[in-house]
Amino acid sequence: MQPTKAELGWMYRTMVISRRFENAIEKIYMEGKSPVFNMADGPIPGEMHLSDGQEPVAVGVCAHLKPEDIVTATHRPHHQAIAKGVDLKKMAAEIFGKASGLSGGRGGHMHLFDADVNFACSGIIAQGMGPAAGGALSRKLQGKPGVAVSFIGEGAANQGAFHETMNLAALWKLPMICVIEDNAWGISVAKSAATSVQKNHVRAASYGIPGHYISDNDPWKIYEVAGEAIERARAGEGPTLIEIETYRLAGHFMGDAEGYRPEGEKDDLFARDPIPAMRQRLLDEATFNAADLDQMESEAQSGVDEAIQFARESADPAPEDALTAVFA
Amino acid sequence: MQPTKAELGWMYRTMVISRRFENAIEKIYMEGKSPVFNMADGPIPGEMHLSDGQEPVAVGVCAHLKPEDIVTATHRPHHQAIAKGVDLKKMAAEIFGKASGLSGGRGGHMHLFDADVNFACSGIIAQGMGPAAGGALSRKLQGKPGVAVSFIGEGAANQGAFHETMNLAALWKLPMICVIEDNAWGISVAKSAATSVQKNHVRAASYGIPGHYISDNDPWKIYEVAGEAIERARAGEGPTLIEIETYRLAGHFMGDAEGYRPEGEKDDLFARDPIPAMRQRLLDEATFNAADLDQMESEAQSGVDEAIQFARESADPAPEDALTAVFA
Amino acid sequence: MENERKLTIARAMAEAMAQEMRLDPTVFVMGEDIAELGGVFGNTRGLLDEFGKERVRDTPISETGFIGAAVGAAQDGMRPVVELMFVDFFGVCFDAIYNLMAKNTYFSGGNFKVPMVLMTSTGGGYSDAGQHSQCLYGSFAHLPGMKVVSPSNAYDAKGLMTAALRDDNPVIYMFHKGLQGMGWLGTEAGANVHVPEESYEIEIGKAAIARQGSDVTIVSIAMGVHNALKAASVLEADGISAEVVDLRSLVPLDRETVRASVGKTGRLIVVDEDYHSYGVSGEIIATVCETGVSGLKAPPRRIAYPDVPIPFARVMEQHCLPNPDKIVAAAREMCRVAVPA
Amino acid sequence: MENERKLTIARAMAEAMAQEMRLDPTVFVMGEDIAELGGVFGNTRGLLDEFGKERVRDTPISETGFIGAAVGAAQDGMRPVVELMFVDFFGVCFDAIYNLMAKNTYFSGGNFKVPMVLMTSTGGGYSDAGQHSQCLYGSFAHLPGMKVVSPSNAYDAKGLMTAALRDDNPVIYMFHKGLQGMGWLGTEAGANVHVPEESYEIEIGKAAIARQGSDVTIVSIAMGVHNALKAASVLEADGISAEVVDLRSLVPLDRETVRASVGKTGRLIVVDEDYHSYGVSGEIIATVCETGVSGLKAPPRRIAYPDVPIPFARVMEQHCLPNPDKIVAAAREMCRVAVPA
Ligand SMILES: Cc1ncc(C[n+]2csc(CCOP(=O)(O)OP(=O)(O)O)c2C)c(N)n1
Ligand SMILES: Cc1ncc(C[n+]2csc(CCOP(=O)(O)OP(=O)(O)O)c2C)c(N)n1
Ligand SMILES: [Mg+2]
Ligand SMILES: [Mg+2]
Repeated sequence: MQPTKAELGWMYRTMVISRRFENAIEKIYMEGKSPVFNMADGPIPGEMHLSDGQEPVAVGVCAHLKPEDIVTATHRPHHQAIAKGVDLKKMAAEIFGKASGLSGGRGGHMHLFDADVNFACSGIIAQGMGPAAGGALSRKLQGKPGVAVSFIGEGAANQGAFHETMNLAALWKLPMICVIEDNAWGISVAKSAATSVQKNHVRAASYGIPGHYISDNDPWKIYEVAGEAIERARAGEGPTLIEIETYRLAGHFMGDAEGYRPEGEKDDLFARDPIPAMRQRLLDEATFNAADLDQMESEAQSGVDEAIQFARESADPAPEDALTAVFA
Repeated sequence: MQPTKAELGWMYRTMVISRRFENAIEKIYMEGKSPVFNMADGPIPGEMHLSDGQEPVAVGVCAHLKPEDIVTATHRPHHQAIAKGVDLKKMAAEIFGKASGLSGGRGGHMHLFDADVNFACSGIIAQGMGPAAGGALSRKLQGKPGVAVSFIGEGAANQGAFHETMNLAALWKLPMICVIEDNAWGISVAKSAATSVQKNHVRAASYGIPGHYISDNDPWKIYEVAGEAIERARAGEGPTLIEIETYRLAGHFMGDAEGYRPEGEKDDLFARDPIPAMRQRLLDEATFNAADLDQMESEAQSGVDEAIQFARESADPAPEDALTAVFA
Repeated sequence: MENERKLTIARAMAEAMAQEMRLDPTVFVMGEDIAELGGVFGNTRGLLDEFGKERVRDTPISETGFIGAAVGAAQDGMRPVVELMFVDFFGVCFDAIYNLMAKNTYFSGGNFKVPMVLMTSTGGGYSDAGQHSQCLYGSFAHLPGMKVVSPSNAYDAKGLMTAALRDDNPVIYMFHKGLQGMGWLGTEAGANVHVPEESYEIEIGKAAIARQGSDVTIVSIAMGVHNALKAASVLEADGISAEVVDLRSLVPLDRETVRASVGKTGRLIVVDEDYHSYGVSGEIIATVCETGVSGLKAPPRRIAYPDVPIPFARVMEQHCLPNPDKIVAAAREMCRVAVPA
Repeated sequence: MENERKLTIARAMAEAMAQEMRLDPTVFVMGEDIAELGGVFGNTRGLLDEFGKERVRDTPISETGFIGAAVGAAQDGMRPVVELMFVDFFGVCFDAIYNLMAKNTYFSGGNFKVPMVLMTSTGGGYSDAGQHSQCLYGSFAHLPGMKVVSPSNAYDAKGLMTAALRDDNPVIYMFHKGLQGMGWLGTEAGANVHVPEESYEIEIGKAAIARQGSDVTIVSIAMGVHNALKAASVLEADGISAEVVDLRSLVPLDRETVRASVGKTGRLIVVDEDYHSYGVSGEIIATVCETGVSGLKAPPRRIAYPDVPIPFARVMEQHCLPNPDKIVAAAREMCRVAVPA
């Protein structure tokens, strides 16, 4: 299974949108936070987990998904949300805590919810898994199409919810895929200091399901493996576990001094930044020419600029609206 | 690794003690509970989970354990407690809720704790696992000898605590063994309706540790496999996962009508009752003669009778002692 | 009573589920031992036969997994009913409950609904010891985003279940084992009452006056209501007229009914089988006192489970549990005092 | 002050741990990011360098596993300190906490001791939204078998930590992020106070009078104490003399100190950053009222976090949080009333 030219274009453009979006957020996040860095300050307060470098996972998987399909994401959800088609303006506004945000500023960056494209998050490690399985079960019970994808980090694969949900999904042959983004770190703890096996795809054996490992953050390979797994799920053959080697180019969250990274690791990762790498390959294989790609990039940038502007210009919620929407 | 004659004698005697103990408990449990069966009534109120048929697991494993070694058990702990050397009188008294019981009647049958032989329980599925790992870690940190064994049911292997603890134990190479008693049922739910793989020992692959499955509830085989795993753990080579096919001859708890069992299953299990089977093999292989075994059985019975008498004759706790021992 | 149709709470619950399942294909039931066995506490009996394995599903012992799954299914248009067999097990799955189920409506600004019922057994009194006898009312009611109900009788049990199943919000439905009508747990006869065959709702968030009185208000829920009613009968002989308020719902809490009753009687006793401190009893007392203390004829009292784990031994457990005698003693003391304490 | 040695709470906690680790080889520390990183909130900084990887261990993201392991290690003669990074994560591991850690002493009739400290961060105010900003004081304090403390300043932080480490019982040590002294979280300057170098204990279960007063008692804990102190300064200008009680410990709860203070002032305001209902605020009000209401000059009041999940947006979160203004307004209203309401 290979991506079509159109799909490659979408993948590249979406990666660029995600990156440009994060670049913008990163800059704005620092407004009001210098000379003293205090998370509470500035137009975007609170924690900020960037996903720079992890875009291939999001696009390689979501290239196969329709709006009806379900995604549950984590504390690091931007790239996935964008690839799943979450409204970028409302998402930006939510991250700014504005009334026009996805949930009127109640959720913030770790709680992006968009019912239109079936996208949900949890900031608690691995806790998006159960809801993904439940979404998949719902489709099975209702006889409606749709698969559910749960994205988690490699650190999350040591959380009980991972095990319970994989067993449930396998037992009930649910149309669900668990995608592990192996960025080698859970905050400051290296994968090898947290996980008793080198690669999590071997854990598929515990559930009698297929498990795959993809190295090098490779969009083509991710597209292929995810596509097969999703096809399998749509065909009623049950869940798949996929672990993908990816790169966390930023700190765990903004403000992270990253003292725990070995000397040179960051340089090495930047040298393997997946966006220039994909651009290069698209050029090398003559899928697109430079002008095409430049245009995609500038379109991406305009979309991001618009979204950011929308967010900036939107009004704050009314303070007392905090008390609404607790119940439906 | 084969059991010595002395060990076989201990194993057989201990199995018989366990069985006779449960027979006694079973009978007394029904006192005051007919014509109307109400758990709250009689000299032994509350839930009662018998372990008849599962004795080979307890003795095959505990034959290798010393008092200093740690065992954590479940809601079905009698056979394990007896094999680990928990004081039978105090244990009986605890089950009766007497002041002379292991914890003065505070714990009851699902919470047997004996610090002298490092035995503890939890009635919550799979929740003895963390404490077993912690006991093992404590020995490692203190440089003191001792392994920790966590007994769980096959149903418990689908609980998050199982996964988290196995990963932790493997990661830290702890001297711990997880023994799964596969009695085919979790209350009324068959293993196949709960577990996405046929045998849980394959789950060892998720932690990069050895996994073993033992069929037929065979005391010799259990002795051998457990012995090797415990030796490995003592040698600092880390944890092992062992699943053992065993038979739940009784209902899940007393009062269980067992309507969910397939026709004939119980007869079949009774025909494979491990106690007569072991007796037969000991005779066949001339390890012991009938007189030896008869004597063991009668000794076992006297021990049980004494313990039960002790429990019966012990005083109730003072009601207001309920308010003590919350804090050390 | 003519055409009386006394049901146990277990049967009333099952009947409400069955009726809704007939009407609404999105309702389904999941949990441990709820299919073939019909629930350890009988409240799903008959559902498997009528609705089949897809809609009545036994689960692995994976509460985090299947309660999390219920949240996802609810967000996707289903109305799951999940059972947490004993409320005491909430510790293995509370994130799915309080951080997902209870908060996703808010996190999504109302764009996702989470219409689900989590039913769970509470209560002791039959020597099931410290991990199988708790009520934990306060633990659930303290955290925002979920409704919390607990019936004291079969009529309310059916109506509350129907209302919960139709509610667009997550509802914690706590049923007390001692009221469930399962002989093997003993049962409070007063819980088995007439239940109409047709479907009806009891509004979640409305307390009931279980007995009218004028000298002292006894506020409670579930089993505590029966203890209060028994105490009220005894007190009647003393010439003390006790009003019994059955909260039925902890969230929303019907503070008005409680305040109105105490406004009338001037005396308050809270009976709570959950732990004494930082729970229901403190909340009810605060609810009354924060709107005025001058009308109180005596300091409010509470008869709650002491702050100790629940012991196995019968004599110890019974010592700790609220009971009619304790209520009677407290009411007598309070009513003897003529002027405010 | 001569020889003043102002520390942040984070450093005071780390110092107490280091001092005990030097004295007692059974003390060790486990948790996520507590070794190399020194704890996300800085409270284990320096420990890895001094005590090495065996005694200062990073864990997988497996709270059930490693908190359960701490229980087993504590039962085996160790004194583990474990960190649950945010208290909001308790839902993934509460069984290990409330059913094992808190109950095994009781279940064993005192034959097993479980001397361990579970430290965990609480509080919001910096827009970390609904799964990273809660206090959950009531959720822990409600359940028996664990002590629960929370310091408002570095002096208490060190003394409470030392006491917790020496206690033979499990202690939940809650530190408020806004008091921690981590610049990136902002910090309440009043929390950084002089801390003696030598080891000392603050008795767990004793409240402190943070400020003496005669007209109204403001009871709080952790961040709430600072809000109360700020309110007290404002009220002073109005001629209202506020006494501020810093509970320091929720379990055991120093009911005597609270009652004595309200006995003196006749007015009670409880300030609680935890959710309003079924929590700390209700308990404190009940504690006062159940021993007598006739001395009260006004109905007791509470300023607590409303019963809604914690919103992300700054304006919404700040609207919900207790603050000095809300306290001042309540105190003014209460003190204006001359006769009991
Ligand atoms: C249950 C739980 N424990 C701890 C945390 C704190 N935490 C947030 S992100 C994180 C690391 C996650 O690592 P990983 O799963 O690899 O995802 P990544 O951050 O690398 O994307 C941790 C420990 C949490 N949110 N939930
Ligand atoms: C977390 C949790 N969920 C559910 C239960 C109720 N329960 C008690 S025993 C049991 C079945 C356990 O099955 P298994 O682990 O196979 O052990 P067995 O009873 O067969 O010995 C269940 C579901 C529990 N005690 N704890
Ligand atoms: Mg990671
Ligand atoms: Mg079993």
